[in-house]
Amino acid sequence: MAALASLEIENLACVRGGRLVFRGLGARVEGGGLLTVEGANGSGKTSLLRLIAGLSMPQQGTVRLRTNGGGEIAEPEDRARHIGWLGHQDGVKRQLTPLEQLRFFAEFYGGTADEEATLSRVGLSTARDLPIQYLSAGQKKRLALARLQVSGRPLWLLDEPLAALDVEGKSLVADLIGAHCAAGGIAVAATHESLGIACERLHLA
Amino acid sequence: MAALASLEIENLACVRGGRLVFRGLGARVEGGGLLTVEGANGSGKTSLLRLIAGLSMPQQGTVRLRTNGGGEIAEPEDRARHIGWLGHQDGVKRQLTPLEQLRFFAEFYGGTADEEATLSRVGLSTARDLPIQYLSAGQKKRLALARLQVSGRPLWLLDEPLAALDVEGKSLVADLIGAHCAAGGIAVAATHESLGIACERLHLA
Amino acid sequence: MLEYANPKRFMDLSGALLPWLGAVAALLLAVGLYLSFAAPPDYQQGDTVRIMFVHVPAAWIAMMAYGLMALASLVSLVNRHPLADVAAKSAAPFGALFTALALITGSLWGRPMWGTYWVWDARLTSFLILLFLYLGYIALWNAIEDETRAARACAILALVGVVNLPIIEFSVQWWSTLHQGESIVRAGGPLIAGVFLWPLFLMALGYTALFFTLLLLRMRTEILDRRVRTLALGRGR
Amino acid sequence: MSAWRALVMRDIRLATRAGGSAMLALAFFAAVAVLLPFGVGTDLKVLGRIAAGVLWVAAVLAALLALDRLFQADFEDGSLDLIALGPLPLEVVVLAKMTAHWLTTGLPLTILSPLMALLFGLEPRAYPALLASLAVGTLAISAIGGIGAGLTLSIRRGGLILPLLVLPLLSPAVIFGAGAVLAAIDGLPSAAMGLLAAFAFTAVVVSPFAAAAAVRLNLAG
Amino acid sequence: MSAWRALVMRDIRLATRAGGSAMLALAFFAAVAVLLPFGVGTDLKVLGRIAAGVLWVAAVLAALLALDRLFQADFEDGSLDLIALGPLPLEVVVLAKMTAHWLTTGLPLTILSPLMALLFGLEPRAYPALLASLAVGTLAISAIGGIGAGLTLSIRRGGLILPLLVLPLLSPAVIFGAGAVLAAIDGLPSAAMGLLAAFAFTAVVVSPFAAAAAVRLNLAG
Ligand code: HEM
Ligand SMILES: Nc1ncnc2c1ncn2[C@@H]1O[C@H](COP(=O)(O)OP(=O)(O)OP(=O)(O)O)[C@@H](O)[C@H]1O
Ligand SMILES: Nc1ncnc2c1ncn2[C@@H]1O[C@H](COP(=O)(O)OP(=O)(O)OP(=O)(O)O)[C@@H](O)[C@H]1O
Ligand SMILES: [Mg+2]
Ligand SMILES: [Mg+2]
Repeated sequence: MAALASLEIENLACVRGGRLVFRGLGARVEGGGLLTVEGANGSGKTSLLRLIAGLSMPQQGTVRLRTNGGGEIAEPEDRARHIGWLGHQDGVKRQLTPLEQLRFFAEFYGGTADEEATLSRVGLSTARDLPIQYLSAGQKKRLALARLQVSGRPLWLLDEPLAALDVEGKSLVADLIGAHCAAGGIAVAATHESLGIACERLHLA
Repeated sequence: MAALASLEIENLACVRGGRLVFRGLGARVEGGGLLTVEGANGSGKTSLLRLIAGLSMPQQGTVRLRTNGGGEIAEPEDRARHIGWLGHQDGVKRQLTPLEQLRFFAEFYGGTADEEATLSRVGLSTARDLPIQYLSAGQKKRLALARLQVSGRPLWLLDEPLAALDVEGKSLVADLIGAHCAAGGIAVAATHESLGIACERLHLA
Repeated sequence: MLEYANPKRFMDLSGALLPWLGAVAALLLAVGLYLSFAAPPDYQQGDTVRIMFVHVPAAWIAMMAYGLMALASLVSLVNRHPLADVAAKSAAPFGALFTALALITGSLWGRPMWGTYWVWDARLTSFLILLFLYLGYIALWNAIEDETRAARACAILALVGVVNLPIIEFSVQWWSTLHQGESIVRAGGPLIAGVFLWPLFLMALGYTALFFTLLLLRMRTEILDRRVRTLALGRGR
Repeated sequence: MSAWRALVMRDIRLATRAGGSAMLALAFFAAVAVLLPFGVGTDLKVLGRIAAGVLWVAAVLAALLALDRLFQADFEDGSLDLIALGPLPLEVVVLAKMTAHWLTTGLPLTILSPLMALLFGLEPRAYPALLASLAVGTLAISAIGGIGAGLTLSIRRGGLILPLLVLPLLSPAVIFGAGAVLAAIDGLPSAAMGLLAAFAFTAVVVSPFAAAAAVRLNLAG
Repeated sequence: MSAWRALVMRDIRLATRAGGSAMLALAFFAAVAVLLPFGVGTDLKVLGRIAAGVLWVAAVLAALLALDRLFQADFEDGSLDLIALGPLPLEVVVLAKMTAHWLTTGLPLTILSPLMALLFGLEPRAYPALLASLAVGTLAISAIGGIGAGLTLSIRRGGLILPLLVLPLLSPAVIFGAGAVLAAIDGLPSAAMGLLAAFAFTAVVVSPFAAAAAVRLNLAG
């Protein structure tokens, strides 16, 4: 994992469907830091994460990554290569088993993780060869968590990472984020619940 | 709303995909009561709700409703007519505006609710004529809540009612359930978070 | 050019221009139609030749409208200018209309000339395809709720579809067809007598003025619609 | 009754809204019919002969495409659970959806067909047979297609498996329907129209039960 | 390179799994080709004449049906976000998906076509032209269809609008493709095959860019 020095957001404005969602947003997260994004329903948390990922373009403002070497990454295409994405939708294919999906993502993202170990870490070892449609909501979310780990990307963007998870699953998420940050990664999480770890907070009005 | 005397579950067993999920499950909720179903991911909460609704059939055991008049409802088709359903998926149509969707459900379920008042109760009054795809995850959930109210059904089955809602939305859910039970209704909620109201608990292992 | 592309400027300018343009269209069409009927019957075709004055300009406008739509789409993709979106979106229904008009008049003409309403010849067929391109374009606009997204998706479609224009234009040269070859706008001067040329010319100008009148009207309503919608969205939250 | 009306109206609204299936089924029908002469050659004598078959097959395909998501869209977003818990028996729900489907595809296809027939140079005296056979035949398509849509409900890529299930069941409709038109071209009497009507009647009566059973099965899964 | 391979393999696997599009496109192709003679009548002389056109149109439709969800399934379940954030530029991603589509539909359709031609009694000497024109033409279908699939990504009921967008763009392929076969039946020389190849080449070169632009804009929405 190429460690990052910081994520910088400056004067960001977001328009969706012709409507201003937020503007003048700024934030800065150092390597090893966790930023949680809070705010009411419809305040723009998901939109902000998509802007950071470069999946959509801001009306105004910049998002910038700095590498430890001092390099600066401003182009969305380059930024995309540093991002581990845990979206609102689980991105899970019905036709493939958990192990197959994970293998595909590891190969596609060029990671070197041990897929089976990752699956058992998220509590899916017994389900690894089941058809996906046999999984419950929380089990699918766990698969998405496994995929995130396998990606080997330094900047994690998490949209409601706790949704659908049981108590043990929630503490698993906290552990995973903790380990990721301890290794020098950065995480930004939009959530309505506390993650239970130290973090900076950004509140969208 | 035809008030119910009780919901009785006896010796219920559930098999999914050839695998036993739970068995020997029993519970009884009196009119005005709230039962929360807890348990780890994959323990069968969603499956239990579908069994109660009559959407799927148990391997063994019975689900029974008793009306205040002393009548007994055991047939799944009859039971279905008493159920207000808030599923995991939001059941929201992209092509229709919130108001149109709600109107359809009110007419379809034969309710007599005031749709606009219901929408403003769940905080969607300003969004009532927006295309649905402009709504955030939480806003869609709020629409589903509005639909539940409009249904006018006495037995509410709620699958993770708090997911995707902000703090204010969560207390709204608690209020709605409270009001429903106070009016003599019954609610069964599968959730990983506390609803913050008094309830009986059923724990699936 | 771009300074007129400011929607406000556009509204002012088009508002001032519209009555004049409308008047010119009406005048040209009136004179053109009068001359069309005043022209002598053709020695071969008799009175049916008069369909030409309705048919040929309609076909021209139909193709020009697609060209215009594609051009506006290009501008919209490159410069992201909302006015270009509005222009492209507004041109489509009238393009479709004139295409339909050319098809209908053409097949009415075909009955006396070729003995059938329809033949599957290259020009007719490629022109029918033009109608489908228009319909697809309109359907795509309607199918995507989000305005900007719809605009850009449609721009891509319009540009890809541009390949059909040369096929229509040159179909008469590439394949032997029943349909008339180039007889008016061609190297070496027109093959048509002056009595027919004049009304045709006036009708073509009249159609053009009519098209632009309709286009401007439609663009204005579209812009006003958008303003209303943006206001409504601004309240909804 | 008002629940039935609400459901039919909702489905019609969904089908005619942006991206809805009604207009598109028409456009698809026309596009397929237009595409064929490219490949077949443009001899109007040949085309007039095959017009009935081509229009029938194009109509079947257009209606099938619109069927694809008859239940599936509602299934995937959870609406079908809500509808199943509503006041109507599932058989009636299914019938309402088939009705809306026919009103938004079968009926407009039938109305458009004479125009298409004109392009193909169909014998004028065969027009009544074409209209009648399509009006009746599309009823059978909506009904039998509904069974297929119910069966393929839980298959994500149901779009392809559906025609496969349904086309063999529909082949009698195509045979009788196009047969009625062919007989009319030659001015011959034919039992085809009567057979088609009987086929459609049976389909409409039986399908709601079969389709409802299929849907119920998928909901329980 | 291994990312490209992973993506193509995944799409092939999805297409060949239960309910996948590969087998079904074949079956659909066969079903349409079989259905048509029911409507057209069974005169082998007529059928042999229209065989090229019918097979071409059936192939186009079969490939189009499988295209419908080329990107849409991935879009709806969120996979497309993950793929867009992967190591490949979106143009290459799109090309990989078109490749997988062709390998699972265009290629098998081409291989199956002689069998269908046999049923129609196609002139034996036209077989090479049929095979060659389908092999090349399906490339154009996968490419241009990819643009349509990208454009209709965010439309839930995209199944019908897609053919409407794509069929007009594909009509040259049908004209040239079936034209090549018709010329071969008559033993005439023809430029159609060359034109088809040029058309397909242009389509394959241009489409990834147009399709990627379309996908990108839908992701941003
Ligand atoms: C549905 C049937 C028809 C269609 C779709 C059609 C289409 C067109 C189109 C697209 C053009 C414009 C060509 C250009 O500007 O290059 C055109 C021009 C013309 N058409 Fe037709 N046409 C039809 C029937 C007829 C018939 C029956 C006649 C008379 C025999 C006719 C005579 C002409 C003439 C004289 C021109 C002007 C040619 C020139 O100088 O370019 N058309 N038509
Ligand atoms: N369609 C299905 N077919 C077969 N088995 C299934 C199906 N859906 C779920 N299961 C299995 O049934 C069990 C219970 O699933 P269920 O969805 O009821 O769990 P849950 O308690 O709601 O979990 P969660 O907290 O994750 O939502 C799981 O072990 C799951 O693997
Ligand atoms: N596709 C879209 N097109 C236009 N507007 C949208 C779109 N998606 C969301 N919006 C609007 O943008 C605003 C922000 O939405 P977003 O999804 O970012 O909210 P959020 O903070 O994630 O909310 P939630 O807590 O409910 O998930 C909302 O008001 C919503 O109406
Ligand atoms: Mg969100
Ligand atoms: Mg669950």
